[in-house]
Amino acid sequence: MSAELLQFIFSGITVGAIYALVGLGFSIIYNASQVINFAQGEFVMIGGMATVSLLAAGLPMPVAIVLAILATIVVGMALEKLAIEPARSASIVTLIIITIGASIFLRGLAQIVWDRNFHPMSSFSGDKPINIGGASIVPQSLWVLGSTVVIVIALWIFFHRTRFGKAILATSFNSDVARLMGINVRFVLLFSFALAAMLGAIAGILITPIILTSYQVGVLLGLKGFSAAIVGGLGNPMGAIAGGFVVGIAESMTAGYISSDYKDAVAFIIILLVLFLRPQGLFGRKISERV
Amino acid sequence: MKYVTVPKLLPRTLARIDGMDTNIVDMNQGRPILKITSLASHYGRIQALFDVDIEVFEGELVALVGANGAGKTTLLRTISGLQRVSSGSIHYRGDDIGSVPAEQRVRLGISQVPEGRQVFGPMSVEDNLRLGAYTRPPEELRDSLEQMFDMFPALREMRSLAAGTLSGGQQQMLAIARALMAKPKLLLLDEPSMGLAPLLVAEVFNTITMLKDQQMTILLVEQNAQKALSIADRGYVIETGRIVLTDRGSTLLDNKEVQTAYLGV
Amino acid sequence: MFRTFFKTSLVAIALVAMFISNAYAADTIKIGTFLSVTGPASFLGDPEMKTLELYVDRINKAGGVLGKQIELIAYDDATDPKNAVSFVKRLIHEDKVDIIVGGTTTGNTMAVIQEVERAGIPFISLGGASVIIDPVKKWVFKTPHTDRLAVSKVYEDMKTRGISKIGLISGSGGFDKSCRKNAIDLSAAAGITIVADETHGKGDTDMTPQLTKIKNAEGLQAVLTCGFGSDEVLVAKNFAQLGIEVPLYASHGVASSSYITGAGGAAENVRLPAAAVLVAGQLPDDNPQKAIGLAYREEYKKAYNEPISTFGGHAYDGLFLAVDAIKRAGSTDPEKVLAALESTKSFVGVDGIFNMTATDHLGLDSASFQMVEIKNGDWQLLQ
Amino acid sequence: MKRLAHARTGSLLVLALVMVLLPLLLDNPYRYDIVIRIGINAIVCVGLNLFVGYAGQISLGHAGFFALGAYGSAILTSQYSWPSLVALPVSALVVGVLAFVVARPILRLKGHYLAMGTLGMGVIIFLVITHETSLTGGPDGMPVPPLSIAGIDVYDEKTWYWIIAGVLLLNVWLALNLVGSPIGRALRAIHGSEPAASVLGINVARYKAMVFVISAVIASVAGSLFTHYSGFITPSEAGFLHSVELITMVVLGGMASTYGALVGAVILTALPQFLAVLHDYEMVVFGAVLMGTMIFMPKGIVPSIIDLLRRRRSS
Repeated sequence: MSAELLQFIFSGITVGAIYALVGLGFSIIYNASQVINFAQGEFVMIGGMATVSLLAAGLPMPVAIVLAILATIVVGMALEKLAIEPARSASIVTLIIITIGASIFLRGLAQIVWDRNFHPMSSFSGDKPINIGGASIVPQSLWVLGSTVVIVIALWIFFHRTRFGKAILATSFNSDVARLMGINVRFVLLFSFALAAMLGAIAGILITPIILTSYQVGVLLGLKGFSAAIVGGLGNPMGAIAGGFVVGIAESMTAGYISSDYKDAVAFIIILLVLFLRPQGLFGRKISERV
Repeated sequence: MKYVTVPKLLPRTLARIDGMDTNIVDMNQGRPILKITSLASHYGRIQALFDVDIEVFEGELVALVGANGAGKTTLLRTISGLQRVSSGSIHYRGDDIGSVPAEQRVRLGISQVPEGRQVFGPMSVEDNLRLGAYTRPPEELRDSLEQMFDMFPALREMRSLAAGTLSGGQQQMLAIARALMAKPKLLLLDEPSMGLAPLLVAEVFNTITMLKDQQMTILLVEQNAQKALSIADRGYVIETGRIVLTDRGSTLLDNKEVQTAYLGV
Repeated sequence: MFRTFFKTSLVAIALVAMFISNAYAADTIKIGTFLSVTGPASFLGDPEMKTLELYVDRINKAGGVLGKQIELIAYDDATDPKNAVSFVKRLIHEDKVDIIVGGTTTGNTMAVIQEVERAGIPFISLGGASVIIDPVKKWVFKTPHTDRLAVSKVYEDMKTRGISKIGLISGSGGFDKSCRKNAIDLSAAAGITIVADETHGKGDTDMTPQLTKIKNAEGLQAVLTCGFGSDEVLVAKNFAQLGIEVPLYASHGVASSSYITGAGGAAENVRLPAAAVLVAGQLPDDNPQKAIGLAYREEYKKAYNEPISTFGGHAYDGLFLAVDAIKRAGSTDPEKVLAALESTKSFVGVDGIFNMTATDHLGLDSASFQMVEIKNGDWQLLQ
Repeated sequence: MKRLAHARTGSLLVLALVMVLLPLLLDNPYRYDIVIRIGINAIVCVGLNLFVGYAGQISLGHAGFFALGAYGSAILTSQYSWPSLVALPVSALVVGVLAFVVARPILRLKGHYLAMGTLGMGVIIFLVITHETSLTGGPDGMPVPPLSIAGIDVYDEKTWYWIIAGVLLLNVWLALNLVGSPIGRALRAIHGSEPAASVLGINVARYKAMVFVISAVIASVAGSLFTHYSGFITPSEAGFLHSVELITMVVLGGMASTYGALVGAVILTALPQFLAVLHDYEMVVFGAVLMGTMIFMPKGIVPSIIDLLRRRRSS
């Protein structure tokens, strides 16, 4: 394998892991509530911005990270309680608009609470690139990849091996029947937003050392995360992970071999092709419609 | 498409059921486990239930029969809490549970087998059963699971299969077993025979009879009025959201109007 | 009938409500601005807005201009040209401003030019590209050095170091594209060959594929990156990550301290052309820009507790050029102010010394631009 | 049916009356400008509403069609010196054909997948416009010659007002007629349930494609008008945020209500002008207003108010 190709692959999987983490949040919320949360990118932003500001306030990094994650979780739960739950019976499009409103609101809030600058954060373990086969990767990328793997495993165990995890899955399949099992569906919904917010915050914290953060960093990441979730198939968390890598690698290969101008366009063409061939995404459930 | 007979309406004279309950529930001792009083419920602006009165006593099998769209399922959903009560009351073991959320009612001992089975398709048979016992302490799970596998041996063999891959009859058994995992004091069965082949229908009714023999209190909703009334202690006939008739199961079976309207005699 | 009437009158009510706004009449000099305080260019628009607010306040406290107070009427166009046009119409027709200082990006500036020209209001743009003033438009001026100037400054420096083969990486924003175009246009004359030409999108998370291609280009001696904001930080970081050993040149789009802190060590040795204000302390004492640069730096820092960027400096110059012209014109009559602007001579600003004429609506030459290198996490003036 | 037609004429007359009286309130070009922008957005939204509100589909890519129309007119008039009145229908035709070509594959998608498909289409259009610098002027955009009618260039806001008002009125009239026709009934059936509609013998794919093409062509015409009006065009018109803005207008005003789309366009075009004075708090307030309206009026403003009035009257 040429060093060049290897470099493109490194780039693709690093970026892909970022998209995957954001996409995961979309998938989890969709699963529990059939809502596409366009404010998911803002969780990423809040996670990063909060950590940066807490660090600037002199807190040690682990404390700052935990507090930032908690703050994001609170925002996620508030979003569910104040904006999503009151509109539960609204149509898909209405709910989309509500979350778009929420994302504008949160971005507006962030630029008041913090500022409009971009902010760096030091890497967890230095910036010295690691050379593998002539290609290089920064240690923070390994943090991103490693954390993605850990999160995927943890989520898999949570959803398939714990009672509450299974209860969430059950809710996603049929929330009425889940209630008949004694599952508190409202709590599941709240929890899902908290979980998605947490994942978003973690993603935001992990990638800030690589891509910096600012109040508007969530817009593009949200869009990419949505693409990842869709390509993988909505409602399938593992699909979102796969989707993230598909989009990330498509982008880096296009930038490397075809045209950096049309990198994003090619990624979207791939997404469209996937959807034309499999309208429910790569790993999505068949959409059945009631007559 | 299933062919559905739309019954002729019963004569209004029959609809007067005031004071009727008192003389047909004489066989029951003590207070009812479920007592519904002048219940009404709406879907949006459309009223689905009008002034419904129902009682179920401990250990009883009560059948609720009526045509498609008469309000049977709605009634069950108001009891299990999925459907909101607009007015009237639902008393369960003496307490008004009208405002208790559905998931809490399971803890109180009300378990519903939903219409059309609705198992969690992508999850395994065992996971479905485990979810049935969601409200109970985990340490009791193993015993209950064994109990269910004893009662429905087919499920034991298929415990790790995705529930969605089971046949209709097996799914019905799973749905019933899943509801039983909650150790209910009142079991609500919604159309358990719907869409099943005659042989399987018989099996389902055998199961229900068996549960009745074990002193389970059951409220059974059925379109198959013949079968339901024949195993029920008592029956209610519901029509366009109103209870129009109630009596012992066997009596209802003999009732001329019921026969022409629901039994195709 | 009632319902349909109701529906339509709803529309009417909404429209009427919109126009119940009160006209504010006082004898002030009205300076209008529209800046990209939010949106993708907020990085530029934010310090510009802060600078305008700070110095309008100071001028007013010092007694105003021509005995009148300045009223700053400001709008945030959110980096959307459509908003920019709308706000410019509002500034001209509703707020009736005397002069406009604003337009963070080239795109937003270009979008409003037609309106400004029709209305006949002096307009000092803060946009970067040369197309704003070339060809000359009667009412339009600008303060930032053009990207063309920046590129030729970079090419001069490359020549002194014997560099002739370069790789180009640029973003897909307006400034980036314009800078790239100038780099290509000017290359032949400067004896520079562009051996690789790559682009990246706004907000991309990784530029290593593009930089890998540049790195592998035959005979590469240096890389020029065109863009601004956090994208440039990523370019510097990925450049360092890939261990590319040739010099990295950036445009003046990175001339803010957040570039250095953002890139960490990766910005070390990056060279760029920048306004003198960035290295005001290192200028020789006889340089007229030294005092004004140091003062701006101090005052801005005191007011907002953040370091200056050269972008805020564009707004500073825009404001004071306007004030200077109004003073010399002795009125706010547009034609007179225009004439005064066009006769601006040796005006010492943050960006340089302005000498405007009817054919030069920028009035800066490359002498006002300094080549700067990032050394030990700070700007170092190259002599 | 007769009464319906009657109500339609009535509402159109009221709308026309409002349009005629409105200039009394417009005393400077800025105010005209706002109303013209409202009109242009309203034209797009009335068309988009056919697709979103009546057929029950989602599009996060209509800004792409708007921009294609705009750039079509801009390029043909400025670089090829076509008369603007020829460039406009030619652009619309090209956009219509393009929409027709992509309709089949894209409209097979449902719900959020359709949202993604249309979004992707819009983003691709945006990227092409941004990167084909020699044609489009790139990210900084390009200047556009004015609309020229019978050899006279139209710059004046007042003239533009009447042009946009006329086009909008025509557009509303067409939309109301379409909705009242058998096509409208077919669309509503599709909205209710696609399988059920096909059981009824409705060619679902064809109807969806048709309304998609119609809405795309309307967006294209609006784009052409916009580009001539503003005299300058940038790729942000094709951007994702513009698409979101358009669909938000439709949903906020009220889906499946032609006048709702109109109200949505009025509010979301005018609101930022009001909020501009809030500076830092503009985004927060805008986001909150958007959320609040959709939470408390999930069906949109016009249908919710009509519901309220109906309930009042019946009780």
